[in-house]
Amino acid sequence: MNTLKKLKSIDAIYWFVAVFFIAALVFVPGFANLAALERLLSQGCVLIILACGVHLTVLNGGVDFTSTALLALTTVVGGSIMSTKGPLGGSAGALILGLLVMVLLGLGFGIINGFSITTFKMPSFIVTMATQMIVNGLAVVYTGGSSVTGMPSAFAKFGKGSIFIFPYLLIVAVGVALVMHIITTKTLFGRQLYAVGTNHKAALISGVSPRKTIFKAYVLSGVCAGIAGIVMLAYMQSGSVNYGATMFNDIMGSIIVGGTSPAGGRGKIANTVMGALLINMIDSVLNILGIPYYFITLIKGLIILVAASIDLIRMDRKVAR
Amino acid sequence: MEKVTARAGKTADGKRAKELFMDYGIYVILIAMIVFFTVQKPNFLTIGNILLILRTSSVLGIACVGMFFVLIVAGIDISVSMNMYISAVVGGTFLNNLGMPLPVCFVASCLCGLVIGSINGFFVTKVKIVPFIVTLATYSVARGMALFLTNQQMMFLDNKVMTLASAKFLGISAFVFIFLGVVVIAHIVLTCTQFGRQLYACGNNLQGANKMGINGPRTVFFAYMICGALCGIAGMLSACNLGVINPNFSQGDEFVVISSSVIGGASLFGGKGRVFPGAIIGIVMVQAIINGLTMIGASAYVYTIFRGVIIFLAVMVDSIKFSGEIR
Amino acid sequence: MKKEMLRKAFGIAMAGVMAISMVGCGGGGSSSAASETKSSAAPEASAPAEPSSAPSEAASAVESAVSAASEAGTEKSDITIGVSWCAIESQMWAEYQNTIKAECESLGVKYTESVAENDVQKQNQQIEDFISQGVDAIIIAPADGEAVVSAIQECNTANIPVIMANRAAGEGCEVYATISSDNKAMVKREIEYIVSITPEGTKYRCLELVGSLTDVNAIARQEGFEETIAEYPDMFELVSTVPTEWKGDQALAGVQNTFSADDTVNFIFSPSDALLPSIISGLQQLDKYAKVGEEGHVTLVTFVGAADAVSAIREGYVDVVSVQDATNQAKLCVQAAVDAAGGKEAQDYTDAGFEVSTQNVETDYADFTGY
Amino acid sequence: MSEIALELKHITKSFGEVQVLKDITLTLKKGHILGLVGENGAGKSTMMNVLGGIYQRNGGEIFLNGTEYRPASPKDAGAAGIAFVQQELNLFTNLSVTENLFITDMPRNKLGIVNKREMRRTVEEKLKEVGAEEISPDTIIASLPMGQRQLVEITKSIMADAKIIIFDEPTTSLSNAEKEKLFGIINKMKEQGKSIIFISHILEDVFARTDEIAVLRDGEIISQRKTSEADAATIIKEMVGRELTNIYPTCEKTIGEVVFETKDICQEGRFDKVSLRVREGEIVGIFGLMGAGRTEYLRCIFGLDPMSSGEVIYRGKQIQPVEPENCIKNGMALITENRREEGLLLPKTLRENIVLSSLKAHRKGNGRFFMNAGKERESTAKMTEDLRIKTFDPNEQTAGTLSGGNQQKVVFAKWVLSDPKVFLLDEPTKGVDVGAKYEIYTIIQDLAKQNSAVIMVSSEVEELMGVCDRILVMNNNRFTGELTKNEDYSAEEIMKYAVGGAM
Repeated sequence: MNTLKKLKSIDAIYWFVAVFFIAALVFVPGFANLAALERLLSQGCVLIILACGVHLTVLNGGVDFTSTALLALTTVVGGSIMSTKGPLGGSAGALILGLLVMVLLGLGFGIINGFSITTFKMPSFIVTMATQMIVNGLAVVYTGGSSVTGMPSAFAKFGKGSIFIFPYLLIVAVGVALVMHIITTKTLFGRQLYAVGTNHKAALISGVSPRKTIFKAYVLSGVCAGIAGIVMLAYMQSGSVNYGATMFNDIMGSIIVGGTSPAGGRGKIANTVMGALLINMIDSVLNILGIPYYFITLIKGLIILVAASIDLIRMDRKVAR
Repeated sequence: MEKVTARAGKTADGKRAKELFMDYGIYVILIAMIVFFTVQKPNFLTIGNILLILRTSSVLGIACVGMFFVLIVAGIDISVSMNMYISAVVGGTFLNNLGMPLPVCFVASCLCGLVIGSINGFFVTKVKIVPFIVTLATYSVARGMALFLTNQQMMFLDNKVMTLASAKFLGISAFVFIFLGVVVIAHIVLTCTQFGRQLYACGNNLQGANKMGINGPRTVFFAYMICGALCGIAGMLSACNLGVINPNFSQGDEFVVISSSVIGGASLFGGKGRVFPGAIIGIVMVQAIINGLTMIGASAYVYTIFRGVIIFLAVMVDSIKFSGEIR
Repeated sequence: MKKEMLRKAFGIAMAGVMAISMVGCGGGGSSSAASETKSSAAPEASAPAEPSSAPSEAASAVESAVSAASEAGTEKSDITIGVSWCAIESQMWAEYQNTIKAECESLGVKYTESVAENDVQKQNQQIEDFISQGVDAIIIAPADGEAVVSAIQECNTANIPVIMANRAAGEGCEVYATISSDNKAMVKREIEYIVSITPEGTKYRCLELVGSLTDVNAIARQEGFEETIAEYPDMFELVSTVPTEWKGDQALAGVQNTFSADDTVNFIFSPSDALLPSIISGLQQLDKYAKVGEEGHVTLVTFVGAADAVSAIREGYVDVVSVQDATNQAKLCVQAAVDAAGGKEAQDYTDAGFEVSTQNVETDYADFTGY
Repeated sequence: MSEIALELKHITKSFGEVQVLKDITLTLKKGHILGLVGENGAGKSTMMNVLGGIYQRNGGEIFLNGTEYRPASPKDAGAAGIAFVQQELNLFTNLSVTENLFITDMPRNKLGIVNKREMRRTVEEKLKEVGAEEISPDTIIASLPMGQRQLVEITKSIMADAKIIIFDEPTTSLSNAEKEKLFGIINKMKEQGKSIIFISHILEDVFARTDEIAVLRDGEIISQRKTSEADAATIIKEMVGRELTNIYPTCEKTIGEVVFETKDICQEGRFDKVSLRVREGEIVGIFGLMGAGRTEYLRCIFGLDPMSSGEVIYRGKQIQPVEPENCIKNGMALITENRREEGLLLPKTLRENIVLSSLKAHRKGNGRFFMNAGKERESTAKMTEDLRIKTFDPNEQTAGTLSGGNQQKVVFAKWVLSDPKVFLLDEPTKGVDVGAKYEIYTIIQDLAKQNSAVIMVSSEVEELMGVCDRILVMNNNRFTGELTKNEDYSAEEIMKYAVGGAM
């Protein structure tokens, strides 16, 4: 009885991931080998990091469109700095500078977003949409549209290497997710974030400043986008203004499938990570099965709908509003 | 929230000026933009060019009108672009494969859009999922369906669509008349019918509306349905305009439509916005940016940045006076 | 063949089962909302199964043809080729796709594909998924040659031969064969060709449409055009450069806006035939759509070689199109892939392409209809 | 006049397993005013919603003028001649008065175009009928003050020419003058032969204005009797099911020096140099009619609304800047009148609610970032026990599932935990049932006993007289009178200051 209760309290997303994974192992030819699993894991890293960042903004009922565009900007700027073809010739210093610049770019645009949203009270939807255009435009201006290549070999090793079947990149992604998990669950800021997301006014009157909290959420989301840029650059070994163009739906999908409420105030980072893995796995498995991509798009759309419906039903049962 | 009665003296004047600026800030930006472009290229401000901008605006303008309905009930519809795509494909199929006359094709795509809109409305009102998520999902679904129907290839439309695209009355494109017609009808529906006023009521306070005996869910449902139907018309119109439906048809247009609507005075928080002149101002402003940049021969690279900055500024001016919750 | 069908059916079924199981898990209670959603979500979830039955039927039809061919005596029946498309957004790619499919069929080779919607990251993933799928050779039509290097390296590790279709890969990886055409060089040659057939003293005031600024091929064509016209400053003057994101409506607006600003524009460069219908629509609306040599003709120069472009040339409306021989490229790709899978050497091939113009269409290319 | 307008017989209604209405049997005579009293959660709103067609009853019968009545929607109820005046105003602030009044029933032509002129004419008539002719039919609701909005709400109920009108706590947000006006209107309606159900927490009103009183407790009608035959003690007893000997707790405490002071508070268009001093351990009541500026004053000195000039001083130290976060840091606390909107995180657990304002004090060790979960649980347990919050597990139960009184206690717990020294209470017992009220008074007294300074705003004179050591009366955004406990407390005196006549 007790075990049953415990099993029931596990969030649905874990079951889906587990069931889907096992089913894929059994039924999908070519899926059940270590190399394939390693590829699967390395594919999911960028999505995990971005989803974690955007998750924070969704927690206070907002959204961050800029993060996908930042993926493009950071990879081309960072890539051009650390490239062996660049002015610094791919030295160790260039590498470090490149990484730093990428994170700072993310931070910078996070600050711009956060500032506009909290100071001018602009809806995040529009602000981040506008900054997305601007960031994408800047990336295009910076490169003229061409890709950036010639990553230093150390960086290439980092991008391709792995321990057993766990790519280094995954370790970065899990690290980011872990930090985000700790931030949301164990820290003062995390508690403030949930409070603001649940009831803006009550939080304000209880001495939690929504402005500061929301600002921090967007800054963190920006930083996550910067780190995601690094992982992307390492994974792809080239920077391109094209990155992230079609990723936003997957990011929102991960968050929603993970059971986060788009109205704010509720949702766990761990579930979002699971959501990202699930979305990634669906993509991969359907690809391997040779399903046309438009069906994959369609199926992902349906899964978002179904997941959101289920989430609402569960909430209805849990909390009598 | 409550209006503070202004005191006499200078502060009041300053305040009034500030309020005036905020109320008409969008127009200030619009005028500044027009002046800028006109100085750079005097033929920017000619009747011909203004009509051209109107014409270019008309397709997405119709979708904008639809978006107004949804925004008024405090919703949002991300799926507009893909709704346009699949409706255009359906309309195009009627035209090409079944050889139907053009009006029938318009009815077909309008119905297709209506169905997508109804699906959105169903999930928003019955299942009560946040509209952003519902429409994000239907975006994917509609896109998948459209790509499936076209087999991911270009779809050429029968040449007779050109007659509509080039049709002119009094030297003004038929498109402009269709757009203005839709705006006028929508304006009348929103301001002079009970349904229209109920839309505003639902956007202001949905629970209250339900208690008042307004069928809130049904009203909201209709808003999505109307938005869908208008997107269907916009999609087919766009297809007629281009003569072809590419696989990337209207991709990304949801952002143009939403930002134009917000610039035009609709609020993401619902209950606010006038289709006339809001929808026209909004979409014309966005299209005028592109027109102006092309006219002054700007570098291709600055287009998105410029557009982003203008949207940012326009919304900023509109938001400063906003006193609600930050989202 | 049965296995293939089973796989597809499984994929769809799995999605459906997932959707339903999600509902099942969530809706165990007695709340009315639960049953409401259950009934609503279930048909939604089963929706993909319906339309998908059509292509899988089609696929099975193809497969039965394949197996018939293999039974007829071709001995390469157990080879599977994976093709990773950047996108099937223009007629050229459609031709490419159809040819490869047909070629595979006639050679008795299994064909599987994925389309990346021009998203380089997605393409990388899809190529990697081909490795997991265990294909014998991969044909890549890259959205960005540089950006697929990482995935090709994976293929190298997995010992799967890679054939580049239409565009070359970046450095740092091993490619079995490259069947490519140089976009930039082709545009350059096309413009040179125009110069060669244009009488002295003609002044071209140009509108240049640019594809997506995030697409390397669009950039290559842009560079090719801009660099070449810079060499002939007496003949060409660039009035306006309009980004289109490969979208018809933006091309149309670009044409109209430019003519509104400057009525004297008499030259339009389109980076792809995919934009041509929209450009023509724009010109028709402006009453500028006239035949070559007629009063008010706007010189139209385009790229790719689609059927409608070629027929427009034949009718005399479009001046020049630079044609990539997609049919031939596709055939060579399949051949190279089969060779590679069979362990044979394959040859690189650069498709020089050719120009079809109003002047040579009836003489040199009378049989050419485009695709 | 004994014809029966409405009769409810054995109505039952349950949600899931919870039976909210067990046995409602009630009769309403034509031309009578029936007062309905009961604690929060007794089932009043559910009963009204059943009558209004929002919920469908599970069992029992309703007769309207002798015929069976079974409304399927609010529209049916309206058509049957039943109208509601709700506790919360159901007005659409973005629409005009006219549009609000006609929202479901606009006169229109065949094309569906509404006839604005006809609507305006009707509205003008109806507004005159309720004595609100100063309101223009075209005004947007957002620009009307609260009292006028209530009048619009009442006008709404007479629009459909209803025969039965149900007033659900209509006076909570009204000033006394407005209240009088309302009762005038109600009496007029009665004279016109309309039947009225009047739901209220304020017993005085019920006794003064009704013909009959019905008491509702736990989904059952306990009694229905003529007002003339009822007395307050019995009614209260029936409401709570036990006798209350002393409604206001008293305690021994010492009142010290002045610790909290607001000096020359100015707010653009509202306050002009308003000052106030509170001593240690003192409970100061602020009475004022609606719109007198009481709530606004509290919000202003707490930094929720802009303050153009003035000083807020605690123990000689000026609090600067006046922002909620900083005020809290300096030992201030504000309990707002609408706890659901501004006080609680409804879908969160009691623990999260209780530690919300003292999050920083619950960090780990000397660290800056991490929370100490153990300490949080400890504090929560202590608070739930101290304030007697009824919960099965404060770490699991969400605030939204609590009753009104318990919710308010959670709000108090939140502040008691963070140990502020200046409490600003805005209508702390609003919408709280009698039993819980007593407990809240006890909490307030305890705070004062622990040397806090308390400022309490209330609309109930009696409550202020029972709890406060000193009462300040506000009128037109100024303090117009001051009364000290036991010396010159008298309701008439307070009211005199409040209406501003005496000064």
